[in-house]
Amino acid sequence: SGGSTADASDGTMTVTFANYNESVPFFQVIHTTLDGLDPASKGVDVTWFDNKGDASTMLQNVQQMIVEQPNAMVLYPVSSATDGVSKLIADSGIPCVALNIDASACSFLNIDNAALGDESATIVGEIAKQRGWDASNTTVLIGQNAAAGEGVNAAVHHFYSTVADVLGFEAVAPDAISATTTTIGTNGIQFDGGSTLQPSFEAVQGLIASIPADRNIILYTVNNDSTNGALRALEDAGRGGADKLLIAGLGGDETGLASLKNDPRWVAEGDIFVSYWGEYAVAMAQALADGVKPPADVTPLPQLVMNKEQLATYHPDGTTAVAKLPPLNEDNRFLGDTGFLKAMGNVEGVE
Amino acid sequence: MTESSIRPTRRVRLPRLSSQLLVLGGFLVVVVGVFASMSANFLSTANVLNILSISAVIGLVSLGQVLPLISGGFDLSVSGVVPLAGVLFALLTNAGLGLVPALVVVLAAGGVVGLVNGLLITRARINPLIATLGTLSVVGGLALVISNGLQIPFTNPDVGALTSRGLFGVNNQVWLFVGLAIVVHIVLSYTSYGRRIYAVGGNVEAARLAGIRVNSVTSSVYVLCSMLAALAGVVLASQLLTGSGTAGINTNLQSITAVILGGAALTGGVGGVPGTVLGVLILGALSNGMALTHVPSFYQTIATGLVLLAAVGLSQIRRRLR
Amino acid sequence: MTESSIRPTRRVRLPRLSSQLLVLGGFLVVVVGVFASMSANFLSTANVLNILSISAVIGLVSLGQVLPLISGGFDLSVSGVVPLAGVLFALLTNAGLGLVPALVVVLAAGGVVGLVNGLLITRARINPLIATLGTLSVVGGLALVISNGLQIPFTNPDVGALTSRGLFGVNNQVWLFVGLAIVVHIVLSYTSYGRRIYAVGGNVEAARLAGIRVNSVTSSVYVLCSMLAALAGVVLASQLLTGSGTAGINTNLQSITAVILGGAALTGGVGGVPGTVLGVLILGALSNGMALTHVPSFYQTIATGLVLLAAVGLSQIRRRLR
Amino acid sequence: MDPTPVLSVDGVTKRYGENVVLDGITFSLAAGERTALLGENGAGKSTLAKIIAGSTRPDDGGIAVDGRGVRFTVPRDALAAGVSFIPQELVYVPALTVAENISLGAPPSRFGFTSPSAMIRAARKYADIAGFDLPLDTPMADISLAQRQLVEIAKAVTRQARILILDEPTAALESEDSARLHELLGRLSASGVAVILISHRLEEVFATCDTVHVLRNGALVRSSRTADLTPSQAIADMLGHEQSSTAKVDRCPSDAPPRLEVRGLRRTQAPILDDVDLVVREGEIVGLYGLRGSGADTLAETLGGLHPDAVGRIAVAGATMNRLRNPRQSWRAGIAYVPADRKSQGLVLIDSIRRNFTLPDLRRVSRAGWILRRRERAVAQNLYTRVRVRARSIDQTVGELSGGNQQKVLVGNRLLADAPVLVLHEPSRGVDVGAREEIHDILRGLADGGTAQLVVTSDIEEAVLLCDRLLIVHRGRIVDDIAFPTRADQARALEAAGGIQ
Ligand SMILES: Nc1ncnc2c1ncn2[C@@H]1O[C@H](COP(=O)(O)OP(=O)(O)OP(=O)(O)O)[C@@H](O)[C@H]1O
Ligand SMILES: Nc1ncnc2c1ncn2[C@@H]1O[C@H](COP(=O)(O)OP(=O)(O)OP(=O)(O)O)[C@@H](O)[C@H]1O
Ligand SMILES: [Mg+2]
Ligand SMILES: [Mg+2]
Repeated sequence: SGGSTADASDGTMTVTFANYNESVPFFQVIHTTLDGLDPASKGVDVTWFDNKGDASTMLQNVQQMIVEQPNAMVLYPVSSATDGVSKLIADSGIPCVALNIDASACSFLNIDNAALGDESATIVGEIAKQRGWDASNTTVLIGQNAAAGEGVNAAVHHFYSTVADVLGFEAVAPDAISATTTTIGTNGIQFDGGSTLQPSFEAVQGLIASIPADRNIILYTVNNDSTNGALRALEDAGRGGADKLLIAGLGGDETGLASLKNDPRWVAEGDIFVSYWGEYAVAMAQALADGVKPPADVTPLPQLVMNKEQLATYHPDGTTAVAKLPPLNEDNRFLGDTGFLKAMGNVEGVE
Repeated sequence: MTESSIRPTRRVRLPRLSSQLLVLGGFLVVVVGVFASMSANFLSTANVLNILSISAVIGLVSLGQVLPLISGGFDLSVSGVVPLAGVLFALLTNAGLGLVPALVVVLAAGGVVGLVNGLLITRARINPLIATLGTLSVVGGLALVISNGLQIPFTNPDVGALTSRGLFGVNNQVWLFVGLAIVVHIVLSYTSYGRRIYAVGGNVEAARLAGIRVNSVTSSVYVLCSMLAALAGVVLASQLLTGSGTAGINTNLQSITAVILGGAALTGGVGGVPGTVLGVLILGALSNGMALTHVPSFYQTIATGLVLLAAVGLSQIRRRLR
Repeated sequence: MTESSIRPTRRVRLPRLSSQLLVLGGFLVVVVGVFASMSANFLSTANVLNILSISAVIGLVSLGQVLPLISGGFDLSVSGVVPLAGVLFALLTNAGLGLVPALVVVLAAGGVVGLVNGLLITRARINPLIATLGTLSVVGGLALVISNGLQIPFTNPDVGALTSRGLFGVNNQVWLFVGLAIVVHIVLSYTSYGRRIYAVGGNVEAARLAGIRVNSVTSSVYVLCSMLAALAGVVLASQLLTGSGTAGINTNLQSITAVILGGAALTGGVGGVPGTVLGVLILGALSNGMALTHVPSFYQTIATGLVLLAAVGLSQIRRRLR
Repeated sequence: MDPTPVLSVDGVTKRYGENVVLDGITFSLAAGERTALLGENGAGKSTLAKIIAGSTRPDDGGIAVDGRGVRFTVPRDALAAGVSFIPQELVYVPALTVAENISLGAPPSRFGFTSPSAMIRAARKYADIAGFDLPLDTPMADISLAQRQLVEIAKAVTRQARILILDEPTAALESEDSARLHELLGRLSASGVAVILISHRLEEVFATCDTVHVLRNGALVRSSRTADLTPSQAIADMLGHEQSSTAKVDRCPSDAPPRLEVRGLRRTQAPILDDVDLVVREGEIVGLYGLRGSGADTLAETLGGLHPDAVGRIAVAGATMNRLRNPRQSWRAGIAYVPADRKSQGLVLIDSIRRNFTLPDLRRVSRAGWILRRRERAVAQNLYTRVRVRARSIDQTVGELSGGNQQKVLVGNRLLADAPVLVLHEPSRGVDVGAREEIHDILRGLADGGTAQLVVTSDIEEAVLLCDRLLIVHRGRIVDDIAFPTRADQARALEAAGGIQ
């Protein structure tokens, strides 16, 4: 599934793209979806690198991307250990997009994790409140990826803070929850699922006995792999009853959308259209190569926390493929001016 | 103990084995005691079943791993076989193959990996570390390639039954583990094949001169080890209801740790199932207990290291005092 | 007892060493040749410098790792020491400590970890696998705890200079690696201390009877190994301009692979710097070349495994043909 | 006598569990004195030597060097005090060269730096002093057992010790090397080095030692000047009773059919085999004697399946092969082979006596792959008494046994299968006179039952006493064939082995 060889001489544009870790599905879909959209036919040759979740591999990839002298590059950095690679990129003068995690030499393209957490918490919180869940009978289980840093974990920390507010728990500020926090007041437990299926399964299976059997549970994690692992453990322990469990997903991937559609417990999905991140990143790379300067510090990616009703609007066939991606806003409108996004023709309001 | 006075010669060997097992058993009791005093839930039926059902996967891998370790090698490639088996099982059953035929194919695939390991080690004379590290890369990569790096949820609704509660409310995989532990123990302790494995590990040259087919014995332990890892992969996938190319990638060091904790040595010739089972349980109780008492993950890592050192250190001291 | 009785036997030893180095060197040439024919960029100055500057980190760790391996053990804890050193270095320099004092403190901290390893292995008689796996857990957990799981960017602008281009446009860390490779080689081959390490690894009982302070020698190699890992951690952090609790967590298996590829054995007593350097370069060229020629990531994993097996397999065949 | 002895041992006691291995041993040694430690297998000789050398610690009692009390905790301490020790089970570094092994621990160095050539030079110097011709640049793993023994002797010489302890150095040496060693010991003692020699070869003890100490069951039962003692008295002290006559049993010339027939066996790699023809008949014991490097060892190893590159015609009990590819093939063909090096080739030291006994023939004690515990114990117990191993029980770990008892376990486990052909490589290496006699009796008994035996030994006396026929090997050829050898034939055998026709 490698990209074709970059060659700028025939008028096509070359972009090198270093992904976070291709053996993890969350990141893998960025690659496969963009491949499926056939960027080469839209005048952009994308060459893929895999950071393998390892900072030294990222360093090596950045060095090599520079050797290839593309028109622009996209970097999905590993953690925020990016100062070193930023220096290399800045020295090379090649325009660069940093995806999801910032790198100082690059323009930042990102979702707003905090907002995702807040919005998801509002939806789930309201449903829980209607059911009569409150501080006396509810435990909120949030799953972080401790080693990934605050950028990623902001979603779950904000989620807890907001849901506590809605359900009248003891108030907790998002930044009062850190990587080493486990027990949050009397109503919250944070576990470390490492963003992946099996470790989440094991972490939750380990702690499940510490949640009294009659408690209602609200589950939210940094991504749906983690949520699914946790859910499997809850079900294994007989704690998966529809009247006792509410879930908000994060990712908008196939399982998340399917669950939102079919699973009564799964009441919200933070759709970040992650499959299409590659498309936006390449569009932004093209804009940068054309000399455009992004208007905001962070160029927003589309995001939308859906409830069950909204699902059909955006994903009519229940797959990650969208009818139309949400419209652009003032901070990312410049992406719509690129030939690439126009050629794609799948963003509302961009022709 | 009256037995031993009747047959005095028996005395010599048994206490030597059991002294280490005693220390380990004592250690397990202490670990359990500490967590039980910290959390009333720790010894609840539900939680004990959790510990057992989680330990079954790593236990199955360890039952395999004990064989190469006794024979004087070890197998790092189980970390590739476990996810490969899970992915393969998901793909095959999703393609409509029945559970049993799919299981047979997956076990056979595991056997092939083991055979390759065995041939690399006995024929190409590549040392077990490099040989199994190499096949780990290949097999782990294969698992990702055939799953295209994605999670594969099972479409066959019967898969979950494989690891559901069975007899006495205990999960099926726990019974599977118990059964296989007994089988492997019997093979190691009461058959000539088991004897040969110990002899090969104890002194490979002496075993060769004693007319033992050293290469066959060595190859066979890797085949069995990989097949048990494949079985563990199927169990894990059916627990997760998903075939995942990254599920189980730490099982190699975990299983080697459990087996060595249980009294095996990297130099070969010693070790066994009872110790291994204790090792698996200690690690399982520890990780469960820390999760249950909400120890932050970074501290869990530190504590696991310290407990490991303490457990092995103690059994060493006990051994030297003899 | 004339010259002639010594001369012919001389033939036996030299070719044995160099035959393996030749195979490895040949293998490196083949790897380089293949990639050079696939991509014109591969042999460009910039890319060669890239290979070298990336290899320097794993090279430094491997220079440490070769010592415990020759002495008959190995050190898994380097994967904890590398990130710990990076985090510590970042915290210390950010707190205003000068680069050199900070480096000294970090190296000392590395030395302490090594000493703990050494004592666990020699005094508590815990086998190196478990001992260093235990300290890996503890030290790796510590790195995450003191950084609170966060990345720590350097505030001191001079840090980057540590790994910038130096003499002949080659990065400083490459020179550091070359210099230390020479030093370690001399120590191993031309000092009594070096010969003692081989003796301990070759047969610890013989070494003890020959009056060698076996425990001191063993402890010392772990201290040196950890110090070199700490140095590698500082280099990596200064390349990344960030102290990260997860940077370098694969360095243990990578370095053991490089050293064993270079002719060492897990049983101890053999191995050396020239082979290790070749091993590091083969792995570095391979990973760079595959990324450069856009081999998809999963296939890279598979190919790495195959190449590893081929390289070791070939040098085994060569050895057996002798 | 010198007023302050260079070594005095005072009440040394050692226990393993309930087993008292050494019980209040007291004796002393003057500078330049050569003393022998005698005793049955398991009497405690090696343990005493290890205690003096600092590699084992006594439970009680003390040691003084030059009248000053010392407490050795590691061999290093003993070396520093001038005690040099060659253990019974050779410990060396197989991957290092002979030269490196000779200077192990103390390589010639200046400011901590050394070099391969400096090590070669130093090693050559000490090999010259000892009078040995050694392949200095060959890895230890590639030389013969006898040569390794010589290397260990050279290594001990480098220490320039004042007390030299040798634990059965001659067990694997042929007479020429033994003679060189004794000449060396003579020179050293003349220069004031005190020597403790442990040996089961009484002639050499009586020929070279000044004093004798006899251990029995861990107790010192006799200390006397050699001149005041006869060999049979010494044996009586060792055994605690008179030894029955060791006279050779007369046997008739055999015209039985051949059980083992070797024709035109050749090996081109050194040590070569040059067209070897050999027949061993049913019930016949044939000895094979040759100097180091002659090919006698190689011939035995070939029959054990260790040299697949040796090609010819090998017929065992009817079946004919042109080579033996591996030990298993030779075992299946009906050859039971007792290897020379019990430690590296013969025994699983971490396993029990019982397991070692039954390892080569597990089928005998199992049914359908299932070990029959009771039968195994019975079989092992039977062998245990037959070869008279001295141990706590058949469940004791072999590594804990004395050297001679380990050797009995090794010989015993090859007897189990009742193979038609028995090839024994140094069968009585390190066993005491009594046990050697017993092993010989067992072998003669087997011969009476029809087993064909080929015995390769470096002990010419054993060769002459035991064998019905003695073949002499020189440069890969059989150069002499002596039927019914007697002591009178020893000279002829030695000459032939040396290449003198
Ligand atoms: N594997 C080997 N590689 C190189 N040289 C070897 C090897 N094995 C033996 N030799 C050499 O062959 C010579 C003789 O070997 P060996 O002792 O086996 O012969 P032998 O005739 O059986 O002698 P003896 O009966 O006196 O022990 C020695 O010089 C030894 O160095
Ligand atoms: N590590 C040990 N553990 C238990 N028993 C031991 C150990 N080492 C030696 N022994 C016992 O001590 C006794 C004396 O052994 P030692 O090796 O000193 O005998 P030896 O006189 O040297 O005999 P040989 O002539 O056979 O070499 C034996 O019974 C032996 O089994
Ligand atoms: Mg002895
Ligand atoms: Mg010989």
